[in-house]
Amino acid sequence: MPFIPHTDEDVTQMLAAIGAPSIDALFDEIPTALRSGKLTQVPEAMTEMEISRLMHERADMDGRQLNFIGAGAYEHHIPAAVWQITTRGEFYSAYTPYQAEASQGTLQLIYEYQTMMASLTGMDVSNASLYDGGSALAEAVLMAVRAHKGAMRVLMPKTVSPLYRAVVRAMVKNQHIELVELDYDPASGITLVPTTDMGDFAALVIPQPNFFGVLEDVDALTDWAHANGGRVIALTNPTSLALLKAPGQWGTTGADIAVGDGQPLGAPLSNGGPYYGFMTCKQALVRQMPGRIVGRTVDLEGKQGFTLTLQAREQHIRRSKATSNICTNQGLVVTASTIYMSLLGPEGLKRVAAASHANTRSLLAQLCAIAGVTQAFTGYGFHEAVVQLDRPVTPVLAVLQAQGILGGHDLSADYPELGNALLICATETKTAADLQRYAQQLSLALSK
Amino acid sequence: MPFIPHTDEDVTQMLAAIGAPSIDALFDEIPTALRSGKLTQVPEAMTEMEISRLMHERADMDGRQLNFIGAGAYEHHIPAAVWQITTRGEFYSAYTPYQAEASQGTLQLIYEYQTMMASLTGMDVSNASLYDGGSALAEAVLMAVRAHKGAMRVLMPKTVSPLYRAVVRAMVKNQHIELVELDYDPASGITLVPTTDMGDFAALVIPQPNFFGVLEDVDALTDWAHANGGRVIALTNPTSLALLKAPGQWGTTGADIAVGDGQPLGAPLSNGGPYYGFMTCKQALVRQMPGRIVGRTVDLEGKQGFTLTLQAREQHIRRSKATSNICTNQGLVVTASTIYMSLLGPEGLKRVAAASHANTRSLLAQLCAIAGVTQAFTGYGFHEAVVQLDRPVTPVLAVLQAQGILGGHDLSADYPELGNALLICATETKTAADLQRYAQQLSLALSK
Amino acid sequence: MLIFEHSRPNRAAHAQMPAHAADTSDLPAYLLRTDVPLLPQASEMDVVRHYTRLSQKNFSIDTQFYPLGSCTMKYNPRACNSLAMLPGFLARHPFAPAATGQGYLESMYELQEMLKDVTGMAGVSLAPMAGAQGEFAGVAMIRAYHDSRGDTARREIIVPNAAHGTNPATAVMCGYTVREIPTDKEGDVDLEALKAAVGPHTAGLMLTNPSTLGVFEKQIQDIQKIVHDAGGLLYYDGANLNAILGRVKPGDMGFDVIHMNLHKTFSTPHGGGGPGAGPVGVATRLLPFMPVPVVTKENDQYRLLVEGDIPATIGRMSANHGNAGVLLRAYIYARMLGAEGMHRVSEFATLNANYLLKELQQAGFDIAFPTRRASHEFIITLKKLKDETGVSAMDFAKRLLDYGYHAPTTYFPMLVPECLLIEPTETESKETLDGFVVAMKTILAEAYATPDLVKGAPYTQPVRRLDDVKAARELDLVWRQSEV
Amino acid sequence: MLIFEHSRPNRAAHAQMPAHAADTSDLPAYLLRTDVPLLPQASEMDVVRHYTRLSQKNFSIDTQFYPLGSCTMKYNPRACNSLAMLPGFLARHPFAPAATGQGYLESMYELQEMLKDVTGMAGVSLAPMAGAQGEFAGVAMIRAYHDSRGDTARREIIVPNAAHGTNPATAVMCGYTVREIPTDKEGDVDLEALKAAVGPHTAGLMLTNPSTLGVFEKQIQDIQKIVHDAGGLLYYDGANLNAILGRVKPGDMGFDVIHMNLHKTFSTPHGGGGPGAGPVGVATRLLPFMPVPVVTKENDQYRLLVEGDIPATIGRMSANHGNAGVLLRAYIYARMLGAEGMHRVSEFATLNANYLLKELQQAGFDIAFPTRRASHEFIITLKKLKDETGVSAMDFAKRLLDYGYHAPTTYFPMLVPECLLIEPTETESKETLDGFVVAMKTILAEAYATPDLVKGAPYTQPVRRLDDVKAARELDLVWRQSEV
Repeated sequence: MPFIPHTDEDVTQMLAAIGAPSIDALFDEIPTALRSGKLTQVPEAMTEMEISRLMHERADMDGRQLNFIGAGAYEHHIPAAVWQITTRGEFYSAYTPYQAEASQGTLQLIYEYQTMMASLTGMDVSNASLYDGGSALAEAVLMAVRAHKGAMRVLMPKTVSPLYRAVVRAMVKNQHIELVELDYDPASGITLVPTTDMGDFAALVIPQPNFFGVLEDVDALTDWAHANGGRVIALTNPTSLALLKAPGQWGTTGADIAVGDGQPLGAPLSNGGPYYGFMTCKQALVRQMPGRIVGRTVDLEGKQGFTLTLQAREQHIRRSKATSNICTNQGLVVTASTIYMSLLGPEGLKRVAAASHANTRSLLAQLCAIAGVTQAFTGYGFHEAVVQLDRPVTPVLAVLQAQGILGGHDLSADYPELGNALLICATETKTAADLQRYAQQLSLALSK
Repeated sequence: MPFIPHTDEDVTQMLAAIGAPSIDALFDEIPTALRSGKLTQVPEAMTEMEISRLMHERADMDGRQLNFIGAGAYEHHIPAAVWQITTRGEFYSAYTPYQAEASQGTLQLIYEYQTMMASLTGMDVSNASLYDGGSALAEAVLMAVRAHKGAMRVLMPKTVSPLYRAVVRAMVKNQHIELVELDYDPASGITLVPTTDMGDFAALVIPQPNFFGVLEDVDALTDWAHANGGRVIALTNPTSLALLKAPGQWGTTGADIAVGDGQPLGAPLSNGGPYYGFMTCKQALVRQMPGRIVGRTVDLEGKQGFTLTLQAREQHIRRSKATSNICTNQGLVVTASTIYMSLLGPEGLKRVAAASHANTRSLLAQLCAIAGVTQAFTGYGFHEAVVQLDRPVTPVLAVLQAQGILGGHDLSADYPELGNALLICATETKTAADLQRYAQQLSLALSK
Repeated sequence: MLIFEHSRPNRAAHAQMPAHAADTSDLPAYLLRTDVPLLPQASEMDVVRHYTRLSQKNFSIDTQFYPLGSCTMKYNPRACNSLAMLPGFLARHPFAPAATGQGYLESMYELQEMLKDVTGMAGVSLAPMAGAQGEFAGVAMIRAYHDSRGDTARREIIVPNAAHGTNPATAVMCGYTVREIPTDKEGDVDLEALKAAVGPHTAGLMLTNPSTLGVFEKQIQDIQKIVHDAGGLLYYDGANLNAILGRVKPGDMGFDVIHMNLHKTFSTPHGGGGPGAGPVGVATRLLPFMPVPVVTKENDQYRLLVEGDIPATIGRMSANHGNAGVLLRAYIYARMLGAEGMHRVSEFATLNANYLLKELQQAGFDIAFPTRRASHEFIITLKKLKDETGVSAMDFAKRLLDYGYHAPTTYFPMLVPECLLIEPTETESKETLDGFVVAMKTILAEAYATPDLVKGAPYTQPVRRLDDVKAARELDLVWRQSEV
Repeated sequence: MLIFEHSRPNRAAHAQMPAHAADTSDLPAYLLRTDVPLLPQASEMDVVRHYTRLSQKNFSIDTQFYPLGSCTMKYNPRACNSLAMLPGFLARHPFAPAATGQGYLESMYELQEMLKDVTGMAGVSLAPMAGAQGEFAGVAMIRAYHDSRGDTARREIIVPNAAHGTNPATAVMCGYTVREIPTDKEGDVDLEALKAAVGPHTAGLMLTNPSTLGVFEKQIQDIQKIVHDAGGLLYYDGANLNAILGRVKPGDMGFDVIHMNLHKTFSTPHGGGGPGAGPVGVATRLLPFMPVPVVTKENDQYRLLVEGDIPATIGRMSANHGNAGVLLRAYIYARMLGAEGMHRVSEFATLNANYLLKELQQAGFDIAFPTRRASHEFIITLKKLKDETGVSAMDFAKRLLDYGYHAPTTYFPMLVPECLLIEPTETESKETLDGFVVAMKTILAEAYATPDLVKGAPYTQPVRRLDDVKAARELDLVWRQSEV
């Protein structure tokens, strides 16, 4: 009986205390007809040794290739300390910190996290995290509409990740919110400031960098949105914020809400999760914010302590009138991320951003020197870029894959107007030799 | 400056406080001629990211082959909890528990370890561990000679691991202790009870199982040694003790000292270390025992607590009159081992021993069914066995290795009298398919 | 001390950053940051020390017993963690080709199959990242189903008043109005009220069974018939699945859709508040609407089904495959349990709950539903104690912390006054339960003898009772540099 | 509570054992065990919980500052742990062919090369498993050297009276007699006494430099000449290598053999008392006697040199390659430091020590050698305090625990009365040192104001001061079943 401590003697004593003849009898309120038979699709138990061998074999199948895919999830070095501390039992197996006095570790950590995220995004306050970047964007859209109390339309540039847009659609469509797509400039790859009347809208989403890795003109877009009565939702890569202007400083008065995926800050790629969504905002919007929030307060003796606060917004208190149905945050990944940011510090994170940027620039230059490869956009970039090939992308990626290289993310399905477009990314984890290897292999693949 | 927290401002302030013009000045008592220049064989610093990639590459080179080597180090399943808890900072980065009040975690754990090891070996007391099995045997030899106060000879069967015998030789030779080899019976593989007068001796070493995996007649050997005025040093595999008679029960009065390598109890193979040596003994010999020992006592308020005790035996108190020069034990591996034994329990350890035994028997049967393979010894075995091939062992092992199989330990150099002898081992980690694969590949290798 | 107080300008963990600052001069000034973000500037050791010490200020399963109703705080096997974090799994990019992730995808496929079996449903999607997202996906599928049939008048979801707050909140997020129905004295749904509530406006009913009151809904077959006859669908809130694992299948009870909290029943870690995972299972008629991605097996290869593969899908809950690492942990746990082990989970969770109920009743505590069997949890009410001594359920809960036990769930479900919802789970031993009973008795005696002692608790934690009102009134959500 | 008190007959962690009991009926009864060994019978969770909680009762580098002289308790980088425990390294059997361990062996070869460089020696063997074994190997090589020359009258090892206890104990284990020589007032070796001690009976001198008194032996060149002229060899005890890393090489000082404590200077974890690693470096004339195995590189392949390769070897210290996993950690640390980083280790260790010395002197503490620079450590003596208040160095040390600091080394070296040997290491920040000074001052004031308070310390630890005398007199070394 894995994970069950009971001895036969325990069971006998406990049943005697209950006054039940058998464990089966404890289920006597369940209608007989409903009791199920054996499970047929669940195999026999494996010991830890057996499952261990199986999982090692399976993990070994998922070999590490040289990865140049970004597109929303980024391969960065994660200091060994991060997950060694994060998986300590006291963090790993702790409950949600509702009992504040017995959860000061988690609570103080989240308060520190909130401070870091608010500062990184240049905003006033932060929540304790949401599920991931896509759902955080959806929550931001709902929040902006709630706060606007009028417009049900949100402007959504096509330079926002297609998958994020899909998540937002799925989450807001039943609430009659309309997502209005904004086109991008085919030359520069940036979202142009609308020159026609867009009507009432609750918010404009501004991705920075955008899905093409191109840097939007955030100041102009922010000021335009504010001038036209909409709020600004910044969608950003947190690593980039060590280098790029913080959303709170965009335009004249800054963005109103900032969201994004926290994955680059200490979460491994891990097949796509668990990551976490961050959300920060201006002070004025704090009571509209979904998700848990930690506040600092004092105890009976006046000593500093931390506790969940503003719970009146949340579903377990407010039920059908809550700001969101959200319940869990991504506490453990936030723990990792807070330790990651503490180890990197402002200079470390800036160097990671700069090295990723420089590597991508170098790779881009090498690739564009190959016949049949051209750069798609003229706009400034961060650590991703789109290249166009002289032939379909899929077979080229297959050739690279056979050489152990994941050559990037194929854009042709989501952006057919770009032709044979490939989104590439090279973070600080790539060496000069790695970049060269990619360029050589691509050159070979295209010379055939 | 990896791992150094000082800012330039810190340095300035600290030098000002010291009244020194520079850090260099702090070394002004060192004769100028002695100050060394640059280190030339130490490469430039690597970041954690860089060394991480290098070590992953190197670890991947050391691929896991299907391993049938035992010969003193055994591949067992180690529960995930073992090293996750062991490497918690509070165990991993703690100092030797000299400050008992601030080290109750380590001290209680060692007390629990001592209890388990004493019980497993059937002895009265245990120390907190020694370096490894070989050096523990050497310390036991020195201890027996110290306790005997007369004889300087110790009887050492050839069925003791040749490498252990080498360690003992290296460690005792400068103290004029003579190691007298005892032969084994070529048919059964066991050490025969001497029938001639062996003269005075301080102790007889009895390996159980012996290096051939064969079970010695421990009762007869023990009684003979005692009858002839020598003490008995049991050298045992701790896993086997869940199944086999404990040294404390050997013969009429039991062995006097039990030692061995604790590796099978939770330490990974890991290129040979760190492992640990265990040592237990009869109460009467406790003050002759080398190494640290933890005792239970009470604090000022009568509350139970744990502390290092009998330190008067040790080098830091007794200096040149100490029982040994030994200083460290293998605390962290003992931590792992104590958790391992707690998770396995008596039934778990017995099943591990039984499964290893049964697997080895099954493998042996399958191998001996191959033309050109014969079993070397008729004696009872535990989880290793010697087979003899019809041709030199080395090239056969090379063929197996090319198939991803480590076929065993070649005995021909250490035991030329056994011909083309190979020591094989199959622990509980091997499946029926693994055993079959080995047999098939060996059959193929020998059919060429 | 906050991490920021360990910070000094220009201090850094140098091994953790690229050795040189790369050139970024190609970027124009107007896009660049000019201030230094408030991240700590600390040495590696200071960071390690700070967070190691901070961790010690937490209660956790690895250190304490959590008799926390509705939360199923059971042992999280350590192997699930280390195996889910093997380098091959961690390194794979979610957009890498399926061919490079067969180990992961095969595990997920098998997890789907196992979850289908234990829930009795026709399909499972692992996409939702937590229970609330699973609920959202479930209700969105109910809506998509009705909409696809043109049955668009169904705009109301029925929820019992004992339900988790996520139920009504989710219904609203899916554009539904919520109708609450009462619970009878036995803790079951008030059937007459349900009959009166259903109609052509009814989209569905959301139900937890065993309910949040810790009892199995005996009339489940009637409820199912009433809702289905009215054209509504039945949603199963999987919060209490641990109580019936391997014994009753929600599909057999007639539910059309279910979410499961893998961080409860399948023992993935709570992690101080997440990440969870909230897969949904559906009956045949909802298969076309499942959230993507879903793992499929074709010619012995595994791949993700996406939008094009399931055209009527309600869409996606995340850009990727949900909380993949959490799903892996659940898979590993499920394989270690095996079929027999799953049966035993509900058996021993129920045994522990009923034993603890009986022992606490013996000890003088008032059981909220004394005539019922406990499922894997049960409720005691301290109303009498509060009236007689002024000691509230909250005071009682805080005092338990001093005895080394996490508090039970307090003030939920809301319809039982001064309640403690207690769930021991199957992984706790009889001795632990007995120890807890002793602490409960001791506090009960304290409450009568020295009520102020209990009201002032806790005394042994890093802080005394915290001022929540101040926290909400004088919002202090971020630390400021000026505090140094 | 002891783990045995969680134990119940037939309870077990079932996931951790083979599912079935295999057949062992081929073994005869007289070889079999009949009783059940006293191993815990507990659930996996109870074991995890017990040892997690136990760990919290420890001080450690990851949670506290250890100003522990001679022990070099510095930060143990977490990367060293995780990288040394990569599956490929852990799974390799020590007797597996060299071809299957090139990653490990290459790392070890490079570690040897780096250690040769920092010590200035001609060869390094990584075989010894701890400092004391390194000492043993070193002295055994001295003996083998003399013996090989037929110079067998040299049967005496000279050791300064400030030396670590392992020095004389080791000399005895190698069959030598020990002659102690005194230390002068400045903390240096008494040269006249040394001159008088050496002669044709002198096998060698064992010296720690910087010495255990925390000062650099200024006359090292004279000492070297005296011993060598007398035909003896010089042994360097590497305990304090951290103080001179990258700045002075023992080989340049004329030492013939040295051991290094990798768990000090190279930051491998102390692990609550081990494992350590104690490689030895040797001058050219001792190369033929190095302990096996030694890693060599031939045609770009690495392998271990064993007995046949080094015929005059003193032999082997272990059946395998020493504490391999510890050596890997040291290698990783060395690579992260790099040449520049190694220089900085001694610089900042020395800076921290001299700063702390000065601050404590300012605070009114008596420095044992006030005219000398501190190396990476220094001594204060509380003799005056003891005389005036009765508060001993031990009391003072115990009181520091209450303030969250591990005690410095007490009563060593033995020749300074009521001494505290303090070593801050390079990884501690100025703020930590300043905090420590505040605590030291506070306790000093307490000692005069309320000496009994200090004598009764500690008060905040899991236990109060323990009765060591009872522990030694009424030996209680194992728990007995009868206690239940």
